[in-house]
Amino acid sequence: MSLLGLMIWAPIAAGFAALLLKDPDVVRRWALAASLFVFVLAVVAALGFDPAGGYQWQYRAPWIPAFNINYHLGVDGLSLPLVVLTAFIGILAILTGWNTATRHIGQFFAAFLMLEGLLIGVFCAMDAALFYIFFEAMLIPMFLIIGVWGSDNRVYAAVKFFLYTFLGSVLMLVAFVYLAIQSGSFQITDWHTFSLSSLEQTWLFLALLLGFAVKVPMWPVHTWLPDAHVEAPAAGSVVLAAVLLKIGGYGLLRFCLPIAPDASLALDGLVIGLSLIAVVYIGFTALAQTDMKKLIAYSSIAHMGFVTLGLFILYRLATETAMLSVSGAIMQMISHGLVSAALFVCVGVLYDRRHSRNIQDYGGVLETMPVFGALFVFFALANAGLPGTSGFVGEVMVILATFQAGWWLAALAAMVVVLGAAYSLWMVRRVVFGPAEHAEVKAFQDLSGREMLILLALAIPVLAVGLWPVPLLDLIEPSVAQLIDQAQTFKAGGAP
Amino acid sequence: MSVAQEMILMLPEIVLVVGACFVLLCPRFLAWPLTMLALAGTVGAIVATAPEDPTMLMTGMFERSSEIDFLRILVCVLTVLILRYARGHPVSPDRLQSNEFYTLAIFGCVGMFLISGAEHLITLYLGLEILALSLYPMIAMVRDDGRAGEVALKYFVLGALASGFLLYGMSLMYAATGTLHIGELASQLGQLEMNRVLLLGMVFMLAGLAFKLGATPFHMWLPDVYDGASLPAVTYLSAAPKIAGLLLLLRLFSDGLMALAVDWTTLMMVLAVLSLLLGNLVAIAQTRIRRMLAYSAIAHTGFVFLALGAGTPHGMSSAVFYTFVYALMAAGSFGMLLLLNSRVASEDIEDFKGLNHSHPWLAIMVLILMFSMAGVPLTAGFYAKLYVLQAVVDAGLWPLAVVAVLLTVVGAYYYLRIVWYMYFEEADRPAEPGEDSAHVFLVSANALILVFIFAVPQPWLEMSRDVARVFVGGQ
Amino acid sequence: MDLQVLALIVVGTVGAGSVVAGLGVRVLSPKAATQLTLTGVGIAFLASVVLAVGYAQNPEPQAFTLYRWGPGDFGMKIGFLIDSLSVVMMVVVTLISLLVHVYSIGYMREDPGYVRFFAYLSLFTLAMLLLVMADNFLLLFIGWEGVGLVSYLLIGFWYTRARAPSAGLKAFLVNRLGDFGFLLGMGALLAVAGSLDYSTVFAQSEALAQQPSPFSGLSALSLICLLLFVGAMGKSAQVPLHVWLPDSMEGPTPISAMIHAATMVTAGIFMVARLSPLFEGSEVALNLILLVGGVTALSMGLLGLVANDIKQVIAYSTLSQLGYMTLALGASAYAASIFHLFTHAFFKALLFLAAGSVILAMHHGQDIRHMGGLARRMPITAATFAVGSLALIGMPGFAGFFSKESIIEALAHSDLLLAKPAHFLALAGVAVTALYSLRLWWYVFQGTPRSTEAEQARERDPTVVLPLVLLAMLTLVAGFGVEAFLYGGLLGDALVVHAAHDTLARMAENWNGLGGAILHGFATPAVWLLGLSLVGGYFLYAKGYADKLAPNVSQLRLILIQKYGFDVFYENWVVRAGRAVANGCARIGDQHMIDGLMVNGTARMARRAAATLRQVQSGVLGHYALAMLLGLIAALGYLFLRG
Amino acid sequence: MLSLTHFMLLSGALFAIGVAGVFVNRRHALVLLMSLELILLAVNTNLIAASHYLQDLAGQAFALFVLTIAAAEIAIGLAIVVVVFRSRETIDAEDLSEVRG
Repeated sequence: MSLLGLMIWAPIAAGFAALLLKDPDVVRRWALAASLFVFVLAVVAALGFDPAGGYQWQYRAPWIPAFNINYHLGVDGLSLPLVVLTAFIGILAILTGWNTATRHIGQFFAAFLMLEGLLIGVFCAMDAALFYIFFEAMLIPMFLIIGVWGSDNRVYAAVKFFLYTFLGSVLMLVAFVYLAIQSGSFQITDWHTFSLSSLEQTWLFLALLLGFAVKVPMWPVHTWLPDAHVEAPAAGSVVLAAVLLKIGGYGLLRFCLPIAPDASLALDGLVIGLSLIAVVYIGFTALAQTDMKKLIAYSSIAHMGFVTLGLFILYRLATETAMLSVSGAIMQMISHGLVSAALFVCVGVLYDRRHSRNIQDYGGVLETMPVFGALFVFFALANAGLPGTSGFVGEVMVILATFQAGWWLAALAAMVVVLGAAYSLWMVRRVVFGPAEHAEVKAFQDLSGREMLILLALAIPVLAVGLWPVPLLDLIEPSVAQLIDQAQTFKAGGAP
Repeated sequence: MSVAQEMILMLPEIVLVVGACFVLLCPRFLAWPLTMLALAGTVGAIVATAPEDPTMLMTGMFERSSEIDFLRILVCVLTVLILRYARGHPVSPDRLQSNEFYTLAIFGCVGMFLISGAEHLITLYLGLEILALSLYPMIAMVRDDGRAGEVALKYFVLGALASGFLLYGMSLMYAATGTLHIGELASQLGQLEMNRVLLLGMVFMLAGLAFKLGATPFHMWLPDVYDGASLPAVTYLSAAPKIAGLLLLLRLFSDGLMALAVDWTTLMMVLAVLSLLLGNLVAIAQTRIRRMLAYSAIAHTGFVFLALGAGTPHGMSSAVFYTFVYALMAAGSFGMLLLLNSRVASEDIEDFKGLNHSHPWLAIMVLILMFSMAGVPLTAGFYAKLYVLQAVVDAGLWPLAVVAVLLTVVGAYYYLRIVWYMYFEEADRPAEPGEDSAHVFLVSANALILVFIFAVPQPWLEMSRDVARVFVGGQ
Repeated sequence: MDLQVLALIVVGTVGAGSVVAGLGVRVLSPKAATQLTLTGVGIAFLASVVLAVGYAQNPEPQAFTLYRWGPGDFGMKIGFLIDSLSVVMMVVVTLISLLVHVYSIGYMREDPGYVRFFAYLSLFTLAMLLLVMADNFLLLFIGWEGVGLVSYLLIGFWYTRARAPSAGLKAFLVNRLGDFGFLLGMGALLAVAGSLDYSTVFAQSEALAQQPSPFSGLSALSLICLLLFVGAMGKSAQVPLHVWLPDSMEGPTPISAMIHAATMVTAGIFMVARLSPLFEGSEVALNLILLVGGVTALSMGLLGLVANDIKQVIAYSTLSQLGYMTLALGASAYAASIFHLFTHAFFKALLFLAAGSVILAMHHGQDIRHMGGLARRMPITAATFAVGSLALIGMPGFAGFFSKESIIEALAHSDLLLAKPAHFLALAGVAVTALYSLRLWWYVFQGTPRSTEAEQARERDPTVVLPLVLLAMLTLVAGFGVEAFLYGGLLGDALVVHAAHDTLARMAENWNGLGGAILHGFATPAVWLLGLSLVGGYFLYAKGYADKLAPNVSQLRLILIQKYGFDVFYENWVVRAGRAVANGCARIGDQHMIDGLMVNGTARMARRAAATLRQVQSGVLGHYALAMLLGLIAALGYLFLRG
Repeated sequence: MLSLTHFMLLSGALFAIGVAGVFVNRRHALVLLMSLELILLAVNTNLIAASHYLQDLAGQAFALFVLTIAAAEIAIGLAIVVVVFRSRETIDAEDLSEVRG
């Protein structure tokens, strides 16, 4: 049983066990213990990882010879950080959801543990069918989390979430099947080198792009995210924001770029256009929100726009700057995971006290909750890309690299500096600062030990990555270099 | 092949028929054990007399091959399962004090056995009619408000019309090729060049068989029968006959008319798309669980025809695997419905509301069944869909695959609706499923086997490939 | 001691102070916090003085890297550069910060957020030091944003007030507008020069001047300089981006003194000086700087004439003086600009702190119309305020005279396209400065007290008064550094000036010592203008003619009171238009178009199709048979037609 | 002389009439059953004619099977009609449309 296999199936088994436990306290501790165990495994995997070593911790066993699918797990520089992030967020999600569930507490924690296992599975799968199986299987726990423990309009949000992602992924399945038939195997590494005509690549690229664009989410297919976030319980929002969105980004860099380089080159303008729309248009939309979670959801879409921008700008840059932009995209994924998760925890803290997500219902929270106020301002600033926090790292690398591709591209992208600050700090201004008029706000007590632990656990990496991103960059650099030259070895003479 | 040896190879059918007669005559309290004995005996006979390689019996009328035995055993197992599910139901044979239901069920199995081994048009027709004639009365089994009668009449008239089409097609084939033996038919067609009578015959046969599986536009009977007939009858109708229908199609088209493949594949694809479209779309508008499952059956038939429409051996084996998985899913779903219905007649989808709060275990089982129907991973339904997609894409029809896959997304909504009612909604009045622990155990096993097949799919895939190999090229 | 270690000490002690105070904000007692941060900044000041002395002995610039921050060799690193400019700035920043720390002890004594205030103070000093000592654009940007952050936190320090957080947010957002340009400038640099490290970029400045930029007519270097100057305008509150400074007076007075007068706002000036090798290569940029500087100097000074809040008047005076520094930059007299920054830091901090002591005495009243006759009641504050004002208006012999006169002269010598109009604006500015200074002095300290608070106004504890005296002495002394700064090449190594633009060199010829400069001063139009406007001011304000004249210049006054309509413009156009676009995107774009039409639309369509198809299932046997037959006929038709 | 095609045309006509009988007349269930019989009759003529011209007895054997099964079918058909009549008082296919949708 390989380390990665253990990291996938241990939480899932723990989830099933949680179903059987009756006493709520035992269930909670059990879930926490399971997620801590997985995190320890993730750290072991990270420590034993040699950045230049390509795919490591590999475990391969034939599973379905009839379809030539094999159970092949492995992590490289691009997927390892995301796996560690998932394990880390797993613990925090369980802590955030400590007393969210009033009924079926066993099912609540079981759903989260299984979700965590499946998410790690998505990042570790080196076999496309296995990737797809985990990619769709994680819809089930997330669907139940949003649906059962969400707030009033949860059903619409849960169904919309499921069907939206299902539509995207189903087209992706046809693309995978086509590739498997042509190349004779489901191995992702084989597909990277498998030669395809440019027409084939265009169709495959569009199918894969739609599948992952729904997940990122990219502009026209993003409307499920605000609903899903608004209705999901705080813990659900944390996992949704921190990890589920990264699968879209990860999918783009693992499938679209290496498998269909010519099509990626031909259609990079489309993706760049969509990402810039996401940054600017969604940035404005975020300004107009009155619901805190919706505002953060829209800001997530805008920040994820940077990931897709960073990835697909590489064809218009010199290789050195392309390294900068793609590393920036990955750093943005990791930092956005931490920052938006923290923001959702903060909103969850406020929601626990006043059961409202509406900005008007708050004001002057700093008076009664100074520690929370400080942390909330810190994370809002990180969301606005303040240097010294991880939010700044990814954005600045992508913006600086984008300039080489076109000054007006960089100008649009750089608008996030203004818009990001505007909507984040405007929310903070109305929620945290100012006099506390509402009586309820006066009655708030400050952070409990648990909440404090979660927020600090998120604050430390945000600061650490912000102040010294080099260790993380060195971890992903070799894989980024490999990705860039894979994306530029054109298969059907698609040279620019 | 001496008569004695042929008798031994025909032992399963003999045991079945004898068993049926005994059940018919025996006193009521003996009906259930005797049926079980008969079916168990048949399974034993099948295993005991399995030949190494396929052998022709009855001067080429019947072929006994070990590959298809697995499906025959499956038919028996499904019949046992379904009859056991039906025991607790208020309209079940026990309560009605009639063992006709059991005899009809066994005769249905006889018909299916004949179909599975038919190598001659007469045996094929004979098996089909035995099955049909045992289904008509089962559906018309007396129910309070006469709905069953009305539905039975509709099913009877249309069924007769369909078998009329089939017969007429067979007669034209006979007139054109001069033979009724499927093997010879295939070789004759190899030499004959295309002529109108052949095409006419093929189309009529296809129409007749499309009716049996319920493919659009021949599906009209299916929703009414699923809705009108008694639940035990519908459960029987929904699972095993689908396998027989597929074997019929394979025997006739893949084994017999392979030479005309170009024509019937396009027709099957049209049937497939229509069925998928209609099945998935109209199911959304349903409020009664049975009609929803009826349209879902039509949608799944669409997928089977899609697989057959590929016209390749790969397509055939994916159709077999799909039908095998679908039979299990259908049996499980109706079994669950029977369980939920045993005390309170819950026909509406709303009755699933709040099931997670009252019975979490059953809710998980229904969840597995529904996600398997929708084709979501971690359940066998996903492999069935994947296998068919592979076959279709392999045959170069990937636009068709995209259409089919998009329609499944539309379809996923109404499966999701069941899960959402169970988990997200509060029940206005709590559902009280039956307390019969054996029934609960069987339904759970039925659902969990779908997950098991997902985990270890290889043996089942090899089984379906072997079954398909029997029908390739009319040997 | 090795200079690098000293630099690290300066940054380290201030950093440690701010981090410990920040984390321990709820734990530390005010006394402990004061000691901690004060010692931190004190050591930093001493270290920077020692560093300055050490550097003076062997003045060759050293750049060293603490650690690499970004990928590849783009020069993204936390690296420090020790040269004359950074040393001077380090001394100024740490000195001002130390004085403000001491002053704040008294000023903020009874404020509940005392410890938090001191944490922010040292955090600000840290950010300013990073900005000043950076050896690459990235660390400059990090310091830049850090300073913007702390000003946001400090302006909104009294967060329970309604207006303070809004002012803080406004400051942050306007700064961010500037940073937008700054970031694009950095992007352009990276794209064209390939690195963000000062030395590599400066080496390529000639090459960049030749390279075309996406805009026709502009060289790559000009584009970069323009973009970077936009950042400077945001930070140093030059005209279009100045709206946040007057509102930043919402923050506590020590903050107005330190951040919004002495250090933060000068960051923009420092940046242009630091990047002189780049700016020298682009005449376009220099002309623009002249224009912006001139307009700011005059327009903001005029606003000082109508402002009635003591801190607002001083704020506008700061804006006007910043305009002067920008003018100096435009005239390539970088040394003069830094020198004016140096002197301005002292006398403006002095004016603010004196105003603070007045406000304290007036129990936080800030309206000069309620003051009057405070000279007798608060002699020390009055005296120090006088010294500051005299320095501000450029009275010969005082610090302001040396720095401001040299700027005006540099403008005279510069032969850039816009040099002449800029020179005229500068002269007009001198007159306006004299007027509003006199007005302020007269309303606050002369005449009869116009309110009860003014009656019993008393100077209070020494910690408030001591820094005033200290600053006054420094103001008097500061002026004498003119020779070292301008002509002695104190900043020689850091500032690169092309021969064609070297106005200071031309001025150096007829420089004959301090005395000579003062005498020469009297011959210059500026000093004449100064005298005239003082006399005019005396009549206007002392004799009360201003109130008589007010009615018939009411139109002009209205424009000034409206602050040229900038606030109205920002409020209507920028904020409301932004919100309208936002609502448009949110309502029409998202809810209606995508969600309404595409997503729910398809769902509704599917449901309607399902309902219609359902009718086909009529239940009548004949229809079913008909359907079967039609299916059959269709199949037959297809096969036979296909033939 | 009558060739196989003549007989096939005859059976085709009979078949057409039978099918038309099913969906044109939607009122009387019994007429429906009769037209079903007509279809099977058409099939039988076809089989026997083909068997005669092909000199192959299989067709006739098939016809015999069809007859027997037709008999069984009609028996069940009539039984169902009786069941419907007993519960619905009418066997008019038109208003037997309660189960629909």
